[in-house]
Amino acid sequence: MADKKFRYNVRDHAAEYWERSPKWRRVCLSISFIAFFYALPFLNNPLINTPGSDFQSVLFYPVGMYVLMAIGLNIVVGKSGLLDLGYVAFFAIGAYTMAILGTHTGLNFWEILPIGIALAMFSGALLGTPTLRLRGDYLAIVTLGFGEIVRIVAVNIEAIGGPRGIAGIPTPPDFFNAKFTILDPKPYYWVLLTFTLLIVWMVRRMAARRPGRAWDAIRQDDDVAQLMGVNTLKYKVWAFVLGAAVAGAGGVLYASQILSIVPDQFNLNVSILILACVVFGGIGNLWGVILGATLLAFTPERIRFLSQPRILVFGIALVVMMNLRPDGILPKKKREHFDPNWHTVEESGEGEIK
Amino acid sequence: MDFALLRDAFWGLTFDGLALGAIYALISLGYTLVYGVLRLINFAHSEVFMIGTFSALVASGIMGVKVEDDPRTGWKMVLTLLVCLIAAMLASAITAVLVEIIAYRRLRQRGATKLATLISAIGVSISLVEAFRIITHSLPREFPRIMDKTFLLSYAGADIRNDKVIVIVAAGLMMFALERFISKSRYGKGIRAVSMDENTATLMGVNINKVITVTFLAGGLMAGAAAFFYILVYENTSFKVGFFLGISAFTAAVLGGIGNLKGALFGGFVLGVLETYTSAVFGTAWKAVISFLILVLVLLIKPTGLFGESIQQARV
Amino acid sequence: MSEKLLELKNVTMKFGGVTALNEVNLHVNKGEIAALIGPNGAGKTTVFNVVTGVYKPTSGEVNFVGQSVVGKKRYQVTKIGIARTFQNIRLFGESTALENVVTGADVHSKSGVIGSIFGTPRSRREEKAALERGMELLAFMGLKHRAGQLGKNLPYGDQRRLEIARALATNPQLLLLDEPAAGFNPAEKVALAATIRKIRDAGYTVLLIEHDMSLIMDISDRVAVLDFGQKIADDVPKVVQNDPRVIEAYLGAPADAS
Amino acid sequence: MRLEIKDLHVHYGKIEAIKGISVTVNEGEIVTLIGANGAGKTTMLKTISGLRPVSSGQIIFNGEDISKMPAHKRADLGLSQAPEGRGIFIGMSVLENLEMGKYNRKNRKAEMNEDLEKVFHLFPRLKERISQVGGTLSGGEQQMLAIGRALMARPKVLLLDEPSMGLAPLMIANIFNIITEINKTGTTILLVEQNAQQALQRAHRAYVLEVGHVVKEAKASDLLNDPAVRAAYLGTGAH
Amino acid sequence: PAANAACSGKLKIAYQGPLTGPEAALGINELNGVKFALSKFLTANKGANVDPTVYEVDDQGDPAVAGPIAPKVAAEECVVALVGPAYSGASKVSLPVYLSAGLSIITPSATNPTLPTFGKSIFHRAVLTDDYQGPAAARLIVSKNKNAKVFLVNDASDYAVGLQKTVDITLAGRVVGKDVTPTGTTDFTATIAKIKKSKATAVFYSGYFSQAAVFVKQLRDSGSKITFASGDGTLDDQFVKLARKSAEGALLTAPAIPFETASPKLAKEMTAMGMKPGVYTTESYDAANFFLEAIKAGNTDRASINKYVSTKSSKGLSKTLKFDAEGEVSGADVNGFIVKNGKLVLLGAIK
Ligand SMILES: Nc1ncnc2c1ncn2[C@@H]1O[C@H](COP(=O)(O)OP(=O)(O)OP(=O)(O)O)[C@@H](O)[C@H]1O
Ligand SMILES: Nc1ncnc2c1ncn2[C@@H]1O[C@H](COP(=O)(O)OP(=O)(O)OP(=O)(O)O)[C@@H](O)[C@H]1O
Ligand SMILES: [Mg+2]
Ligand SMILES: [Mg+2]
Repeated sequence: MADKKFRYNVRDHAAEYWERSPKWRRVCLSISFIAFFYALPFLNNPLINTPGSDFQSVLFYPVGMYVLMAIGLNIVVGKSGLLDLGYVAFFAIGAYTMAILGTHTGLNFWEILPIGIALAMFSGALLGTPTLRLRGDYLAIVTLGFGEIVRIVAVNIEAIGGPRGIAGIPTPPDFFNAKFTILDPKPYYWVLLTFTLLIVWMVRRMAARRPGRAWDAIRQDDDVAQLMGVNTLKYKVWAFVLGAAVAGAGGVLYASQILSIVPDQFNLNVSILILACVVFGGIGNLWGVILGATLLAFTPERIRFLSQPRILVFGIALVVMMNLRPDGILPKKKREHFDPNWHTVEESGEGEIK
Repeated sequence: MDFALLRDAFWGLTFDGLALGAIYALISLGYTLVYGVLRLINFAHSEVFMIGTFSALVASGIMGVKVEDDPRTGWKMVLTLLVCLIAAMLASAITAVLVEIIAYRRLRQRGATKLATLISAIGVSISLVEAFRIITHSLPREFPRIMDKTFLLSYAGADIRNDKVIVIVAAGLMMFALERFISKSRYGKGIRAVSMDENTATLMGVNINKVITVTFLAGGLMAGAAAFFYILVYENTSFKVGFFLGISAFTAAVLGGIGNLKGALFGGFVLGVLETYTSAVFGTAWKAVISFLILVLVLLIKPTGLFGESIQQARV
Repeated sequence: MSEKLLELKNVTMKFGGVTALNEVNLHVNKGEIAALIGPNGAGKTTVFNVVTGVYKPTSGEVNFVGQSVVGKKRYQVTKIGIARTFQNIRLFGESTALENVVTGADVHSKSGVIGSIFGTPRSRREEKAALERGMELLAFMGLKHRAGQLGKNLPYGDQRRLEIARALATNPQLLLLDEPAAGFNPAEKVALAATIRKIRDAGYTVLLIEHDMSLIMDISDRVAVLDFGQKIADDVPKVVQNDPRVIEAYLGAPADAS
Repeated sequence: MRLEIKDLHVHYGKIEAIKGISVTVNEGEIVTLIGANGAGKTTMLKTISGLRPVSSGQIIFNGEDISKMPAHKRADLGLSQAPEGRGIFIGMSVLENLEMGKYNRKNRKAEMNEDLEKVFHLFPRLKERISQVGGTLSGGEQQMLAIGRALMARPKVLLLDEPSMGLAPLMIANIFNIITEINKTGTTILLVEQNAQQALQRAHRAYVLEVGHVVKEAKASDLLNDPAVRAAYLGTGAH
Repeated sequence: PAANAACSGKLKIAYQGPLTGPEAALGINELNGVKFALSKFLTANKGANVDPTVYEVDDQGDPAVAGPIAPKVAAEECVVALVGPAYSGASKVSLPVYLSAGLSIITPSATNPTLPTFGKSIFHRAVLTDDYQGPAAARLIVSKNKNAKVFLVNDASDYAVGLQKTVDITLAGRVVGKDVTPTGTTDFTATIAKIKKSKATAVFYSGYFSQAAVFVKQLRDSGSKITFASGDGTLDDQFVKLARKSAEGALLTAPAIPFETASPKLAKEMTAMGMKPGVYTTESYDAANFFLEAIKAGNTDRASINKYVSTKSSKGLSKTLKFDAEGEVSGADVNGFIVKNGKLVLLGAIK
């Protein structure tokens, strides 16, 4: 009990500190925060190192990639409350776009990126428009099925490599001094980090504005949201499409780093893991989701020394943690605001309306 | 596309599809029961089934059956089959109840969200699969042939095989028994009450924990039966057996209208037959795709599945 | 003077065997406070549901400023100017009071997802306007000090008032209130009556369902009475109050004029 | 069946909603709790029926301390509540909802029809709607159903939370008559009401609650004439 | 990199493949082969320059997982050779990294023909690619059944599709039908109906043993008596165990031979150590031995070990390992097997 209070206090204090800070301090804090993440690959700390795998690579995949996708899925599941069990499909669509166009056309990574995102968004809309009318768990099975279908189609179509997938995907062209090769994951990580920051920025803007409110309303009470004038289907499709865009972007980047992809990589487990990241971290809370994804991606790498029971331990940890913190590590806990200005007007209907 | 095959082998495909569907139906009952009370997909249910198959295996060993033996006959066979069936049902039921206690109960009592519980159940599922993988050295296991497989009769090109007849009939009977139990005992009402409003249900004197335990227990028993029948027909199992069957069974539950017992039974049979037909017409590789598209079609026309009651929402 | 804002013509609403509304003719004039009363299950809430697009009437017409609302989506109905509250409070409990109201105020924003991501001038303008409107309405309903509190944590009375604020935020021409005083004590009812009057005076038209007769008599310009889905009276309060059919079906004893 | 609440404290998280309340309901009495919104009336009833845990204090029912007993067992002892917000099982028919009221009673069959008849007699509307699902009933119909369902359990102590809410005037009068009638047949009643006028007329004794405390305890008829109470809870213009 | 003094006496041989997750069975078979080779070597060569434990690399058979581990393996200076990766997908991701680190690899089971382009000089393969096995399998079927009409089934895996393709090409006009039964298929009713309708006299199943066993059982239980043939993925004692009587008469091909057949004595020894031989155990055993021989010959750094395995040869249990310029094993035969009385019986090299 005592430590629970303590935890919340830390969070609230941090948030309050942030709110009270003048602009210059916020800028400084943000810059040092961001700089830290760009410098992360150079950090050689035994605590966070991964003895069985390459730390710099781990930062790109799985950690960075999971974080990105978890943020994307959080728009769908966390913000608008739609259970999507086939999120990997959009990741696959991005990756296959990169792979097919990269090997068959002269287009480079930067040119393919928007195409991949657009295709992912398009398929999001295509899937979402008819099915988002379904409620709750019916949507879950439909999305689960969609995720599997994308994989099965990739396996069954010889023209895109069938089960052998596609190899020889080109790396992005050099960017100033940064060379993209499979031997050096750092530039990829930086690109990924930049994507992520961009998306965090976008999501935060949306969340605080009209779309965020619409999603909040839809998640809490779809019927009433409609009656308050929210075009719920439109906003649900938007959530789906934006989530798809994020995963699509991730897929394009991922394919260009790993250089060869096979359909089996895009299986149900990935969707479930990303969902676990979202819930584990604290559904609906951006920072929680980021933390959750980091932990869930990082832990199996960190405990590689366990060898055989590695995944077993991971599963048990998942159960234990959910039991201990059902709302996630950093729960979405809406803080109630008290603005002293709000008390200035005398109460009981003194205000006027037009 | 090979519609001619469907035409020529129609009755055979239908019969075999029904046998597969019977197993789906029994598993999907577990999904539907748990969904019916908690409004949650029990992700660990596929592992409840998996454990049932291994228990039947162990039971056959205890009954002194060896893989290289000839099939048994007469009372000895019946006894062995029964022991295996009961072992599978018990083990699955116990697993299901434990899953509830470990993955669900605490979370529910703390008022956790559905998703948190979902992840907790996924954690249990991952752990069980991995634990069994380690125990079985990642290898599949074979189930001895206890009962000789013979063709009872041939009708219009369909070979009616004894084991599959048993599966279809037994699934129907079990389903019937379950339906009777749920509708005649107080539990059926308790389950529905808890699913609609836990607080009011307790006020009516419903012991929520007990009702939920009974639900998991019943789902587990059915999954155990499914496990036994599965292993009787297909004669092998592995740690990953639950995964593929689980998805199909869950799809069946949704197709029939999740939360509805008759729907699960019906959905199971329909999906079994559907998968067999689509495999014949479009090739087995496409069966999942086609079955899924049909599911979506059904849901778009009838958003709550074939038998589903309309989702109950307080009116505005 | 009496321009008809809302008009129901021969509206019938059947649910299986239940006829909730039977050939109901009803109208609301612009600028008035109209009341809808009747025994439990008479079909009052159903009228609201038909008007706001929750149900599609089995037959009949529902016109709002000359255009039919039948077949319109719920959010479209809100856009053209009808807003409502709910008999069983339906707030967004996990959102703050201010967010609840601003969600309503968003109806008339044009900027969507893209606009808010890139912070287009229009989106900023609309955002600011919506927030201001929200605060204004909270103040109007006496809820300004609650702005930052979550809907579910508000006291009961404030929840009811917040629902009204949220509905007003959609800038409706017609405001539908479903038992806004339920669960209020006499003092609160008096205050609510004053508020509703103020709403009307600010130019809104109100259609009100209520079981508290003193409140109805106090503020309504016209009272329609439903019984078993049929309209049995429609007149000024004084007349309705003394209508024997109304007394028999609804009031019980002749209500004493206060 | 005496119900005795001693120095009860109840929390919602960090907020203390009930701050040391003692209330006694003697066998055969109607006791009413009145008080402004948020005073803690509903919380009291929820705590007595077991929906909210007790932070400290005792709830003694028939000599037995039930403050730690799970809610469903309290129901078995004969405590029955018609909850605020009605708690209708929205997907169950009217009949099924009523049957739920008898969930744990032995020889339910025999009693069932008898009790159903009683409820239908009190609320003929419910009989008309016997197979309609609870979720589609009108607000007032749901209220009748909630009360009817609580009666089905043949409670020893009946907890009613604003039973008149959402009911039409005729029905309100009816409800209070019913309360008196049930009480006459031996059921002890703890009644929470905003309609203090009626409640005080029907009750034997009353408690006035203010933000988690009892500020007044008296015979109901005395409170009815207490000017402070009249001003605060009966509305100045009320009769 | 040059030999590192710190590694003296502790040279490591790595194994990479799926050791956890659903694909783990195959990886564990292979790991056991490597472990067994190492322990035999250490008992025979006391005080050898080699770390007694295998450096285990678990990629779960998933390219995504392999991504971050390969650089770490490459950076482990004392790892001088690697047996694996087991799967082609994971290989494509890992090989470029190992190439740049000069780490020599011999894969016991990745059969995708394009792999040499990824691994170039450091790539070696201890199995024949599908290009060899497929035609041999086709010939075996025809030799047993002159007028064979063949139905092809694969399990949609990378390996199976590749193998089936080469079988298909060689059989040309004899193929009367095809079906794909993805991993996890439990009910083969429709496929069997198709086979019956096609009037095929033989079926070639391309995939792994566990599903092959389920398939052949259902085929036999349906009353069909046509020839069943399959490739090296099925060549495992487990197949016979799982399918029992239904496996009788099954024709299997492999560029290798099961461990038990190759050396019953070693197989027993291995089982006694608590390790069960299975598919590809022989290949990984041979691969590990080749590396160990290189070390024994005094090579202690990656470059010289790579040079050794690229140029010299090693007499293995399955075949003599001698790699051509592409890193492919050359001059090996594809063997045919038949299941008789519950045993895998070697038919000899398929001509
Ligand atoms: N969706 C529905 N399905 C079936 N019956 C319905 C439905 N909605 C309303 N009804 C029935 O129609 C009748 C009118 O209901 P309505 O909610 O309009 O009553 P009301 O006048 O608002 O009553 P109250 O004062 O009790 O709220 C009721 O008898 C109710 O049971
Ligand atoms: N779920 C809850 N979480 C937090 N606080 C709550 C909760 N429910 C009630 N409270 C608080 O507890 C106090 C007592 O509430 P309660 O509902 O018991 O009041 P009441 O007397 O029944 O009021 P009303 O007349 O509005 O029904 C109030 O301050 C309320 O805000
Ligand atoms: Mg109503
Ligand atoms: Mg209350």
